[in-house]
Amino acid sequence: MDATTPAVAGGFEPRITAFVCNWCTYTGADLAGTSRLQMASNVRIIRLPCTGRIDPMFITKAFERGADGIIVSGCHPADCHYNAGNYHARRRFAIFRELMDFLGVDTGRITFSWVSASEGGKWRDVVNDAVTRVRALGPFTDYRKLVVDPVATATGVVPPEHVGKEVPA
Amino acid sequence: MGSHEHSHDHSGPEPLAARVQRMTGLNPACCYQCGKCSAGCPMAAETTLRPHDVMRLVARNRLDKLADADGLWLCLTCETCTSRCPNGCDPARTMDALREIFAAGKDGKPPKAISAFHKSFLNQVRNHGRLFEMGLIMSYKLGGGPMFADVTTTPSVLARGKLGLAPHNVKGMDEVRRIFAACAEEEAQP
Amino acid sequence: MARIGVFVCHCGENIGRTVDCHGVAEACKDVPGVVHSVDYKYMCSDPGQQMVKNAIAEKGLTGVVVAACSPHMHEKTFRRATAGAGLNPFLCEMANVREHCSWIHEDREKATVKAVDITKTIIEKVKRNVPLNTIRIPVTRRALVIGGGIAGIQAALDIADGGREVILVEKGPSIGGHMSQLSETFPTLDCSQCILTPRMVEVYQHPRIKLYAYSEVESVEGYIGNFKVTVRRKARSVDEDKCNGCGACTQVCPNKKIPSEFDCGLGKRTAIYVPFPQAVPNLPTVDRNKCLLFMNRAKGRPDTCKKCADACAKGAIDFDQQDRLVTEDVGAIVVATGYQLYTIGKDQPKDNLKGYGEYGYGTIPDVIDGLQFERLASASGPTSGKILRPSDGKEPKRIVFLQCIGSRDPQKGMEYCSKICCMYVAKHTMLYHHKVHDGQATVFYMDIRAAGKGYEEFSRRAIEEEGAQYIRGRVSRMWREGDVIKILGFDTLEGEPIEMDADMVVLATAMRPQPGIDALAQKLSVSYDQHGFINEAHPKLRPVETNTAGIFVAGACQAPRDIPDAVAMASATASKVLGLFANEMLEREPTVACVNEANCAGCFHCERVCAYGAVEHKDIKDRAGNVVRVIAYVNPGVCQGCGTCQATCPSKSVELQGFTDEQIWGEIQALGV
Amino acid sequence: MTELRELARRLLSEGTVNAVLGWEEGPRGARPAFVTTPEGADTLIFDHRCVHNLASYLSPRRPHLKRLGKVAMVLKPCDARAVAGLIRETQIPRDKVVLIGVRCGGVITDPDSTAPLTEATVADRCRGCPDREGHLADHTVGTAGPGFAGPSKRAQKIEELAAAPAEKRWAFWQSELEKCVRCHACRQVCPMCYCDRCLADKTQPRWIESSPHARGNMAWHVARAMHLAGRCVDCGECERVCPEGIPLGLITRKIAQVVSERYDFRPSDDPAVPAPVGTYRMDDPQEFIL
Amino acid sequence: MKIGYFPGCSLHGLSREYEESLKAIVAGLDTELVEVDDWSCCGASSAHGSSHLLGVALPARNLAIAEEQGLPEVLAPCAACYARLASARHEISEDPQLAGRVNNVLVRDFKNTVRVRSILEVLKGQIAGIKARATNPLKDLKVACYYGCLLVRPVQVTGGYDDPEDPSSMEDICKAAGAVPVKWNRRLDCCGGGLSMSRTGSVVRLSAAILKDAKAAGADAVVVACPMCHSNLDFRQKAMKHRGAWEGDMPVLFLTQVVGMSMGIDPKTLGMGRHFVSTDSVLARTAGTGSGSGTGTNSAAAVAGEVG
Amino acid sequence: MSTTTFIRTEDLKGLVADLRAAGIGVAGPARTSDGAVDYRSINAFDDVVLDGQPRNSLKQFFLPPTEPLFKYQRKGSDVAILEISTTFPPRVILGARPCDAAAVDVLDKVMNWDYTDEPWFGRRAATTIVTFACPGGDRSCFCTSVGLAPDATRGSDLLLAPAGDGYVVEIVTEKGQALVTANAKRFGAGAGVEATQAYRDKARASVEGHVPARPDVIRAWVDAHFEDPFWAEISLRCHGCGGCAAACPTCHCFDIVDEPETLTEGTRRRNWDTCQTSVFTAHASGHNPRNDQCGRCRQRVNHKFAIYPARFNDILCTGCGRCARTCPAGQDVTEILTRIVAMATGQGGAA
Repeated sequence: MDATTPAVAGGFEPRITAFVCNWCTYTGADLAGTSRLQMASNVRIIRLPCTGRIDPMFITKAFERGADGIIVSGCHPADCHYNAGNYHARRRFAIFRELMDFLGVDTGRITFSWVSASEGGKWRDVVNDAVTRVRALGPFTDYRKLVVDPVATATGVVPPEHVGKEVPA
Repeated sequence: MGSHEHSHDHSGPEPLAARVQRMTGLNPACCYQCGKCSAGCPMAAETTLRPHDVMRLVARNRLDKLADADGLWLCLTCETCTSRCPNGCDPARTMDALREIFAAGKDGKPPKAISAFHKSFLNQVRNHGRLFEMGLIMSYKLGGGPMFADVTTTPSVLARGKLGLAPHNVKGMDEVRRIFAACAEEEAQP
Repeated sequence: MARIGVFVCHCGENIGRTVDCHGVAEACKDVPGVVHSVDYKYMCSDPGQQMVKNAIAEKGLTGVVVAACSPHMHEKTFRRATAGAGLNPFLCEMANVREHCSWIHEDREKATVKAVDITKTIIEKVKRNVPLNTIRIPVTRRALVIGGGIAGIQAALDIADGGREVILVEKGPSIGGHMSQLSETFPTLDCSQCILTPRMVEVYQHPRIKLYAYSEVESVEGYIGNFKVTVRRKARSVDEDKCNGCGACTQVCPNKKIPSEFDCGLGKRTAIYVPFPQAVPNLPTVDRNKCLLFMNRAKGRPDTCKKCADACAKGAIDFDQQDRLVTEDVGAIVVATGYQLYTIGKDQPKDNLKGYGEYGYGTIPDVIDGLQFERLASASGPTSGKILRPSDGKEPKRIVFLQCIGSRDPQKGMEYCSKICCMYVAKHTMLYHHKVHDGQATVFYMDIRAAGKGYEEFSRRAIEEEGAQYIRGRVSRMWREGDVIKILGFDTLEGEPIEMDADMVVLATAMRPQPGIDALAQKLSVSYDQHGFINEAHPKLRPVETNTAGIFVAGACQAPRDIPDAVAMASATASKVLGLFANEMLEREPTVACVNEANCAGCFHCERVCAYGAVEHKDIKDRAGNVVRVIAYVNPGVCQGCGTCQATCPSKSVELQGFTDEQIWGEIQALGV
Repeated sequence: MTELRELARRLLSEGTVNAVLGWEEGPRGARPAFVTTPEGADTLIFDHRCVHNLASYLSPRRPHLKRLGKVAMVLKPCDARAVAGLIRETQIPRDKVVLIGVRCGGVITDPDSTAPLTEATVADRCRGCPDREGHLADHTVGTAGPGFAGPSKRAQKIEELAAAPAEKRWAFWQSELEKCVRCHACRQVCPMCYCDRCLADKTQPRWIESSPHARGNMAWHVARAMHLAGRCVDCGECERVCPEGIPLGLITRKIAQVVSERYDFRPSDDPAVPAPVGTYRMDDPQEFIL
Repeated sequence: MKIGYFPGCSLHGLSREYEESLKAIVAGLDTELVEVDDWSCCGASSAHGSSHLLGVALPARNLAIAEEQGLPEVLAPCAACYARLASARHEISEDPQLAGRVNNVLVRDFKNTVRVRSILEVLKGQIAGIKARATNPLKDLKVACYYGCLLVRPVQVTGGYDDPEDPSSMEDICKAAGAVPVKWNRRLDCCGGGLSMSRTGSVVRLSAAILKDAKAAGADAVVVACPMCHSNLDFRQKAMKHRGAWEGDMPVLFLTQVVGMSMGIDPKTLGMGRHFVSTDSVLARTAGTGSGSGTGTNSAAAVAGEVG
Repeated sequence: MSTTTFIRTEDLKGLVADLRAAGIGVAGPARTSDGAVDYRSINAFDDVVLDGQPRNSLKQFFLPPTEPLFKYQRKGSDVAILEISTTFPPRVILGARPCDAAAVDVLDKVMNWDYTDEPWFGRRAATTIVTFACPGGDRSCFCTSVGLAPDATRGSDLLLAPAGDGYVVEIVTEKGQALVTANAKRFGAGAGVEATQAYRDKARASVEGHVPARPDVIRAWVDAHFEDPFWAEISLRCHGCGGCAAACPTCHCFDIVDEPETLTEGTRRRNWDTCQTSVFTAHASGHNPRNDQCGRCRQRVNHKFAIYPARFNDILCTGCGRCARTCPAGQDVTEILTRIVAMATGQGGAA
């Protein structure tokens, strides 16, 4: 186990990537810190200027890279530092969420929230809730299975991505 | 699963405002007691329960005070209050809901005369599908309405061909009865 | 190949207690591209910063990662240190292992694992950082003030007194605004004109203020420090240079029955007129809709009446004058367009405002609004300060004031409180009491909002000492019977319906933004709320800035404001403008979007989502000069760096510097298993 | 048809346009035609086999077509939505193209089929299509059949999928997307995919892996669906041209339903109607946001 | 023009003259009334005050039948019926959940497509026709047009065909018939409505105030478009006198009767004889040009025989 | 070698069962989820669908749409390569079309040209191709115009043609012989090749004449008419979607990409590519030698009928007609080739 894997002590610990805006949620998370609010350690934050900057591809890429859950969080409506970035994000992610659901991704893995700079407590709740929820859903192996570890093929096993195309032995 | 638990366990009846909101979709807290409704209410001079009083008592969960007064039953449903309310409160609809609550009989009783009238009226509709006015007058009296001050005028009404002597029954009586029954059943559900 | 230095801070015990800082530094050593990784007790201390500087010099670092506190805390510190060592400051980033890690976790092992992850994320980001340079924009140090009411006057004077040129644009023939119409002001009851007129004259005479009265802003281009404003100078039909303001023309005008706007229709004016005697500039204007000559011209008839021209000794009347467009370069704009009053008539300008049928839709002549009452009470008004009924000129003995007409009324008006009515109604009852000693003033109110210095005392005085009857309740209906007005109301405190007779009723109608504010806001690309009030950038911390850099807002065009508020806001905008003008160049963070011209498909989705209007159209031409493509260009002076354009761009042809796709991709990659 | 040919001939002979884009009889049924001479107008046809959305040819991504000069294009009501989209997104100036609307009562799926247009053969996207003629055209010709009512098979399939547990949906889509060989034909024929350099072809960074393994395919189809959200005109070309028979229309249709339900937007042939993504309302529903 | 017709109980009972006069005038206006099959009572104020669902379901049954008959719109001449029908339509269209409940109760596939029209709305659309057919214009007949509560409000329910605070459609229709509407103040005040039987005292107070205001404004007659208003203002004049609230006789006419008179239709056909306060004074004013019977006798006996 | 034997249908079914029991993979034309026919892994001969050309060719069995070449790991500045095996377990493709089998043989040349492509030949060695003589094609088929035939044996190890209650088996290669030998009990005496002649004649008749059988003429014209306006004309309708190349049994261009999995690990992959897209020839500089569809359409014809013949003396086309069938815009190779022949022989020109 390398140092990047969360300690597995008696069970599955989900990896959650959070995409947050700089002005509200990131600052709210700072406030949670200065308030010493204890929370689950499974979330890794990626800071962006605004939820409007968050592209749905960030989420698919994070899933590809093994995230079990995602948090997207920014300023409450009407509070956006950039006036309307969160409104644009809201439409974008409303659609994205339905798309993921339609493709069979459990939407419990993706948490959207508005957390203001003053809501350190809310950020803690969002984090803890997301961790609890994703822990119950288990590792997102479905997504990771989308491509096999090619090392396996070194043993002579036919790459399973060719199922249906190539005759399995 | 979530960290905060939500429960409706704290016993006791649902607050009146919430109940009214559930029934009407209106938020009684919207009333800021400006009194414009009562200022235009045609019955304001006669009743102790003006529209803005009703709104206040709903917000304050005073089912007892509402049950005590006749005011709800004096409402003419003229909609003046609703039309003029600056904040979109719809006191008329709120009073409908309250009457409905009281008509169900669990939370207090409507005044005899007016209740008797509405009961008679609805019985007529239930039994015939339409209003049989002569029947209404008779049944209202028997049902406990005040001795009808207009009895003396009834012959003149008859003379003008205004009152039929036999009820007209609609063909779809079954349907009308079913509507009454289904509504009663639906409304009885919690 | 990147050469990244990682500096892990213990922050004393703050990080070190729960995170194995040395372990983090060691773990980072294996990350491709990291050539230096150390931990230290206090990175932000002088020795700590010196460590960074030394490493940059000694190891030839191309990027610096400081794993310490929130970037909101010390990003500037370490970027300065980085720059001090000769490396571009934007190649330094912070990994937040304190607020986001050590302070919120107890388990040392988990916290350390997380701290490594956080640091790796930032390492991957910094690997993909590129040097950025602060954006410097030249500033034109002249300001435009739109609106010549008290807010605009104050802003213009403050900026001009601060040494900068000001262009003041007023759409009416005179500056002064609504304040010039008022009789006395609350809570001191001093004469409005007495305090305002000197300020108006000061504007006129100020060497650094260029006044464009009877003018409107036609278009605005550009961005902070570099606006180009076109002003339409409407034709007055009077040559400003020739006219000496003698007033002879207005004396001879035959059309004397035009309702005076200044007197709110209670007085009359001529077709060529000066709106009021103290007008600035003191120039007459021909109302072309009412002038006989122009009315004839409109019908294709020959000019007949030229009495004013004949009367003018200076030959200043010019019936053929045309509107003129003038262009001005300015660096900042103050919007101070003020308010209008809600009219209770049926013909409301917006569909959601239905007017008050229950009050007779304003058809009862003795039902007037607050501003009309001001004119009646004003010594310079149509009745020379006597309170007389418009219908028959009699003195009303029973006067009733209704508050909250159109305010706090989402059904027929606006949900907001207009803020000033409680105070001016109290003032009106006093003025009435002073003028009609045997009269009775009655006020129907909902709440009395008197939060202001001396305000509560003032409104209590109206009740306690000046005899005003205050009835808590809204009026349901009014109608006219004979020469009295019947009022159907309810006293909610007494719990009784009230039917009362009045000789005159004054409606305290709501304050609304000026008509056409939406069009102006669009020209300026500033946002406005559903009522048309200009939005401030932040309701608490940036109350006089708009979301568009370089454009400021003062007075009642932002929300209902009383005079002291409007003046305070105006001075605040002036200080903002003068601050902006303190430097010849404006420095901006380089976190702005940048278009990849080769890739841009010209769909302009970016333009649609940009809240700042920063996206412009750029023509790409071939060698022959033909436009072959039109693509997007982000004006770095306008861009605020939200990056919504980038997330929206289908081909990813616009990149937000400092938060590029490459950088974020690297961060996501760093978290992979 | 005569009306169409006459009009095309006139536009070409009068020099109004240099070419007319329409349909002709090819070796395998109806196919796009590029008529550059007045005489050539006689090869133009329009019938229920003319399924192709010719709007793709107006996309500026095709320099070889740009060389034709000013063109007239024959368009069905549904194609008009695509042209409107291209105008809305400043890809073609409205005055640079002449639009010949054909009234349409529905098309079948396969341009090479000899089957008549019936309830059984009509293309799914035509079921419930209310438009018999577009509003964008400069000229409108022909007569239209009455059109076809629902139910749309795709809508039924979407409902069926929606009712299934998430694992089932996942399994269904994996079995479908796994077939994808990433030829990007879906993109190439899409009238609304006009970027010179597609996101999927970008390498710095590589958001969408070019490998046709399930992971890359997922990323591609998610990105495609998001890019077309609120922009897809439901012409069905992506699904028709997929060489592997992947039911791509289910995704685009699903997203169209979402956009319609949430934002009350349907693809319009009015270029002035703003697309729902890129705009917002302050009171947009946000039930999914904590 | 064909329009659905929901008479409601009153037009077949206490106010049959309203139906008689309505039928008489629409014939002249090229309008055909298609009665809603087997219609049932709208529930009036009794239903919605005791069960909201019932108060919606009873009118909905009638709208559903009209829908099945293929009627795009239905005229409910009685203001109370109009209010109940229109408000049921409004509530169902605003509240999909309620729509579902109503459909469950009705056991009908009701799509809520039928628009509900008031008598004012329908006649307003026929003003040109009324003017054209006013062979006997009611010159100098001063009328006080009385709207009462439910004809023009609340505006959400009526759809705003007339201004809820300053309506004009009834005046316009009366003007088309040649009458002169007076300006008065209590056009929109309530007459006491449904309390007629149970609280006659209130009705007397409210209705008397209305009549007094009309009289003060110089009206020869009050015009109404609601059986309830008519009953309170006409029938209750006697009680008003008993209680000393009102002196004099104010004829109270249905709007359809006013239009009918202007068309020169026989007063008997218009049911003028069914009123409690004699309409003779009104008929006398229009006698000169009237067709047929001249002064209608308003004695009960004169008409009793003809109506069964 | 060309000996014949016979297999009864019952034995064919048994053969499939035997192979599966022996752990040998079997593929054949079978029904896909959307109702089409494509080569798929099969469990029993009953899964095989013989009417209708499979949607895809055999290409993907040897050159998968994506395949890993090797995996890499980075630590600091070190990179380690992890090889991936190019030895594959045995498998049999049953019911291949002659045009698809021939394509594999055509591609062997390029795959063994400047270097030997290990994954390709690893899969070739592991695979036995049992072809069924084609029952005949549609108007887009033209195998006879490129030197093949519905019963061509090229690329096949065994060729089966129906006769009576089974199939006449032509043993084409040693690998084919090995399959027969290993499963000898399933093969036996039966009708001879002549019994299948009517079947073969009928098939041949159905594909002949769609394109003049003049590959030499085509090659010469293409070589000489690089700038002919003909290319611009036919390219007008082309969307550049590359559907033709994906479906083509002989199009074999690929792209090589490195895909990182984590910060330190990744895979180098080979993915299908096609000359029909703009990025195929895009240079890093931004320059694109084939910067419009005209050049790309020409390239496809040029490569198949002139470049490949020049380099390998073979045609990079087996006349399967898939490109014409799959084209969303009705581009038709039979039309193009016919027109080229006509132009070359002076019977027509660019429109």
